[in-house]
Amino acid sequence: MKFSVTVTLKKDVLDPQGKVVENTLKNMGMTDLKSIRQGKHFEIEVNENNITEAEKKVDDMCKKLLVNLIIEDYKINKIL
Amino acid sequence: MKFSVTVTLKKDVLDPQGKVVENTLKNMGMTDLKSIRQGKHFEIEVNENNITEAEKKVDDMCKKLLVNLIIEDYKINKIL
Amino acid sequence: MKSSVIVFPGSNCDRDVAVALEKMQFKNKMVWHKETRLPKSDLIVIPGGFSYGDYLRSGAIAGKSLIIDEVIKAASSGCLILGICNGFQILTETGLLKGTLLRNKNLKFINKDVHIKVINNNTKFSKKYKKGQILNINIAHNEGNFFTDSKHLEELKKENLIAFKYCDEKGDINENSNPNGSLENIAGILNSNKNILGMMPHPERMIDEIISNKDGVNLFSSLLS
Amino acid sequence: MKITNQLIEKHGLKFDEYNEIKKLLKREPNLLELGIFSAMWNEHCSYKSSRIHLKKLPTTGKQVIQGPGENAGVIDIGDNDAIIFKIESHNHPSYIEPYQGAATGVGGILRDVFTMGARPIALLNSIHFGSPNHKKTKSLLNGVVSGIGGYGNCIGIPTVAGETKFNETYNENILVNAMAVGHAKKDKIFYSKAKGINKSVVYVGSKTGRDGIHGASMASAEFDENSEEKKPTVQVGDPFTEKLLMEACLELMKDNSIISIQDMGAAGLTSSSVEMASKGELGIELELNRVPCREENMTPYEMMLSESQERMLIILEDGKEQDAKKIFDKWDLDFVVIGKTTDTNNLTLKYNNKIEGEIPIEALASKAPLYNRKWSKKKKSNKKIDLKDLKKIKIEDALIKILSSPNHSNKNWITNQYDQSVMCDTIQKSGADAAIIRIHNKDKAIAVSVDSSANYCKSHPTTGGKQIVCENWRNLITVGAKPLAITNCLNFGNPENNEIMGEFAECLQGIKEACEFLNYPVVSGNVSFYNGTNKKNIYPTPVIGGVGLIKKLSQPLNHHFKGQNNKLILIGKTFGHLEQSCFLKENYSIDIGMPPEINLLNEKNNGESLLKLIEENLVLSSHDISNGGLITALSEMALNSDYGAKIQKPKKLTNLFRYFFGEDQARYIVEIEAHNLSKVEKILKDNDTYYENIGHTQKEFFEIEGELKISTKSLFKINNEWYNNY
Ligand SMILES: Nc1ncnc2c1ncn2[C@@H]1O[C@H](COP(=O)(O)OP(=O)(O)O)[C@@H](O)[C@H]1O
Ligand SMILES: [Mg+2]
Repeated sequence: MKFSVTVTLKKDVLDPQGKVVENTLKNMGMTDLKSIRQGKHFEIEVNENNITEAEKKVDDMCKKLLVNLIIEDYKINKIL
Repeated sequence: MKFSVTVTLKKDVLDPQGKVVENTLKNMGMTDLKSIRQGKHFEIEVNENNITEAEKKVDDMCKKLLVNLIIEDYKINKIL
Repeated sequence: MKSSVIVFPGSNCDRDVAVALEKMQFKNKMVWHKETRLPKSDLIVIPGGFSYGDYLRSGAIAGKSLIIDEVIKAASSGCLILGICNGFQILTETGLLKGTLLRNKNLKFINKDVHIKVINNNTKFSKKYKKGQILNINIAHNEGNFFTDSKHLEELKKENLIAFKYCDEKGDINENSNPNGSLENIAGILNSNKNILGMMPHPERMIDEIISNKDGVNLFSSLLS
Repeated sequence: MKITNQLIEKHGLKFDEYNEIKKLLKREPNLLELGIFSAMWNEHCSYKSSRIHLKKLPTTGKQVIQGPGENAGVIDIGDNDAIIFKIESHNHPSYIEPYQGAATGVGGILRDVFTMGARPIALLNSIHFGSPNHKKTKSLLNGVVSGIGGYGNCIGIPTVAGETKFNETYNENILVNAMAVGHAKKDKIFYSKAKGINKSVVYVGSKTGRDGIHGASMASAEFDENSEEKKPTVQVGDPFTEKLLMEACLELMKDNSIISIQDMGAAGLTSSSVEMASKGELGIELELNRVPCREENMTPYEMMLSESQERMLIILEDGKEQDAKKIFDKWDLDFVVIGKTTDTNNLTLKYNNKIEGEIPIEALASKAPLYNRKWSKKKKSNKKIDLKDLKKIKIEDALIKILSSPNHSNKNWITNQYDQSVMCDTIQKSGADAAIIRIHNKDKAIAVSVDSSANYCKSHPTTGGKQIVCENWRNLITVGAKPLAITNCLNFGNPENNEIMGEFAECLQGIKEACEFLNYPVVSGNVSFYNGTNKKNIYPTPVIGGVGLIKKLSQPLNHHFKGQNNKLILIGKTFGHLEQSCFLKENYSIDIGMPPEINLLNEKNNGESLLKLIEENLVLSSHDISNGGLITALSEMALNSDYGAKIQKPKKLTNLFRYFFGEDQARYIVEIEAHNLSKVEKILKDNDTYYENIGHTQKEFFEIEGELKISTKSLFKINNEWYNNY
């Protein structure tokens, strides 16, 4: 079963990467850009056919390693 | 209008990050993990209400800065 | 004094720290990350480098290694712990220190000699320095931009847990003397017990006149006395 | 599969080369074999156009332990210490993907050095970009610099020196050359020559993927409109794995289990196995099913041609497999016996228990094509500049123009992105004439520098060739090192073009003459041809990387003024040669005429005299005079210091522009304490060395009597603006 995980910085955490990207894009003339934030994306495949079980496993991976819960939020989506 | 962009490494390109993460998760006992690949995620808001126009602008940003087309693929999704 | 330096596969300042410790007469042992027991030590150093390539978040994977559980145990029993650069990042990932280290503001790796000010000299790591003393010291990192929530920041200030701040050669602490965007120019912090110090600058690079200067020496000698 | 003409062309082989292959095999090759020939016979691996000329270079000397022919050159620095070093190009990949191209360039050259048993102790680079105004330059510069830093910083080897140049000739073909320097024990050096039959051939390191297939042939062809299509061949570097590989190899090297070891660089598994077998004059058999693969369903063809990074091939002594495997397990790396040495003198490739390919080793190595390509001699230009014909400018404005130009601006923007201090032995970092690295735990050091002068080489290749060797030699001398040996990276255009081949032959002639005269042999190097796009070739750009020895450590010598009222002495004669000078180029966009002449006798004598002064502890600071002439060199001494200088106008050469901006060679400026003047003069006179007293140091201002006066602070500012505003 395949999942995608999106990890984003929490709202109140400074995002230096997003900031620089935003400024660069604006300097390149893309003035319609309102805001941009950068995060991480994982594609995870697990050997587990029960969806609740599988999702629990992915959630576990996020909590234990992939996400720094102090500064980051995450979302899990099933990929078809 | 808001979009999310997912940037992933092309299929045959080495993903050192994914590799290390995969090994670590397995060492941590998550033996059901089959594979994991790491990519980038952007949340982009543009001042543009026409959807085709807006998407074109985001696509432009991807091509010009956000994505390294030589080693990466990308997908744009509208966020509601 | 007995010291241990933890070696992760991508550590690259492990030798440098060991050389500094031995020069200062520590009895030092190198400890491989897969070990499950620590030799008896008064001081544990987590050195700089790129522990596991730092591909996920710097320090994240090292924070899950076998030896780290031992380091956490030692810490709670009061052993002194010094995390330098990547070591600082690892300490925040394990929760031994609060806060986190984000990408440098300019998104570039920065290596240069900067100035830092000794904010708290009343610790086992810094008592040989004078309060407010200005040190010239090398930094080399991609993620040194310290960030934490306002509650923790308050705590740091109230309990005097900020060890060092970036400043200019005159000691002024301002945006221009902040190399990486760090919150309030913070370069190093302590835990509330003050037995753990995490810092981005590299004291081990400042012990030899012919290489640089000797501004790092007193950090090691503070620990000895 | 039938081998069609189209397939042959696609593999970059010429039809007569293909016929030669058939003759050597006595049959038609299959696709796998064709691929292997194409990998071994391309320019990058076979040196087919350059070998004849390379042979002329001096490669021996008392200091040389191993000259060209191994993964890197080895020199002796006494006390059982050896220095192992080499430079290599990664031009084409870096243009396509600057970050990964530059990063894997660094990774590749590091493997060449640690594969011989050395712990790398320094990285250098020479990078050339197109005009700053060209639309791609900025992102290429950014990508290359962060790629070099990204790899070196992560693996923990200091990047300590280099050069960065801009010139429109590189608009469509940048140059990225990386040099690595390592330290080994003289009695613990490892070579690639295989020995013994039935020995285990072991694959270690990363897994093999589909990356970089045909990389070597890409580096052996010009770019054209279709180059974009070749993009997927770009490799991604993994410095973390390289760090593991380096530590594991160095650990294995502590005992005596390695017979032969070779990194997998260009043409991967093919060239490494062929090289080992060819040097050992034996055969090698590989079981391709055993090759650790990253992707599913990889074919023998893909495995043999993949250029995945961070891999090595090792031939082990009998019975050492288990202990060796333990070491690689410890570092979480693959360790697989994939074959054995044989007495067949063939490269034998087995897959699914069938022989899929079998080629005589010599057909791939010693019988590879060798061309004596036609070349034409460059005519001497007799164009001369008459200053009277040019628009009048002020000395001060001309100087500012030079100091603020991209090529002369302070490079901190770049070097601050490199960890220069890790390993704690960097005595002198970037920004000096040469970097100085202490030998760990010892009281001695080496000095290193890389140099090139494409403009000089373009206008007169022989002179240019000599000049870069001399300039590199001078850079080591000014920091008090005795120059020992060089490595060279020869970046040229299309060798099938007579003129380009002429540039190559003549530059090499110049390098040879200078190296011979200075006893400065070539111990390793690399050739990169086909640098250009659509028939537009780059300027000939040989890059020289030199290593010198500082026997006894003292305070490092650099070119910053040290105090006031010290005497300034100019060593070497000033004729006022302005053709091909930076003065004309920056101020008038003129680049005509001959480069300054090289007088090897003066070169040697002046350099040796300066070394003597340094050895006698008479020198406070010293700097060689190169691009931009005397005035630029003096400004550089002042701008990082609280002290400036007061310079008298010359008595003999009365044209001030010629005197101050002329680029005559073999010159140095030295700062000495006033009371040592007579001692210094005596040594110079005893050595028949021409010198002039040109003035003295003073506080705060750089001044030429009656002509100009600028504060050192403003010089600093002028010199530091460009990168930060780019
Ligand atoms: N310009 C040169 N001058 C001297 N030796 C050279 C030169 N170019 C290549 N060589 C030598 O030829 C050998 C093969 O070079 P190369 O294929 O670049 O090495 P590798 O296989 O390690 O990448 C090396 O020993 C190298 O030092
Ligand atoms: Mg090699």
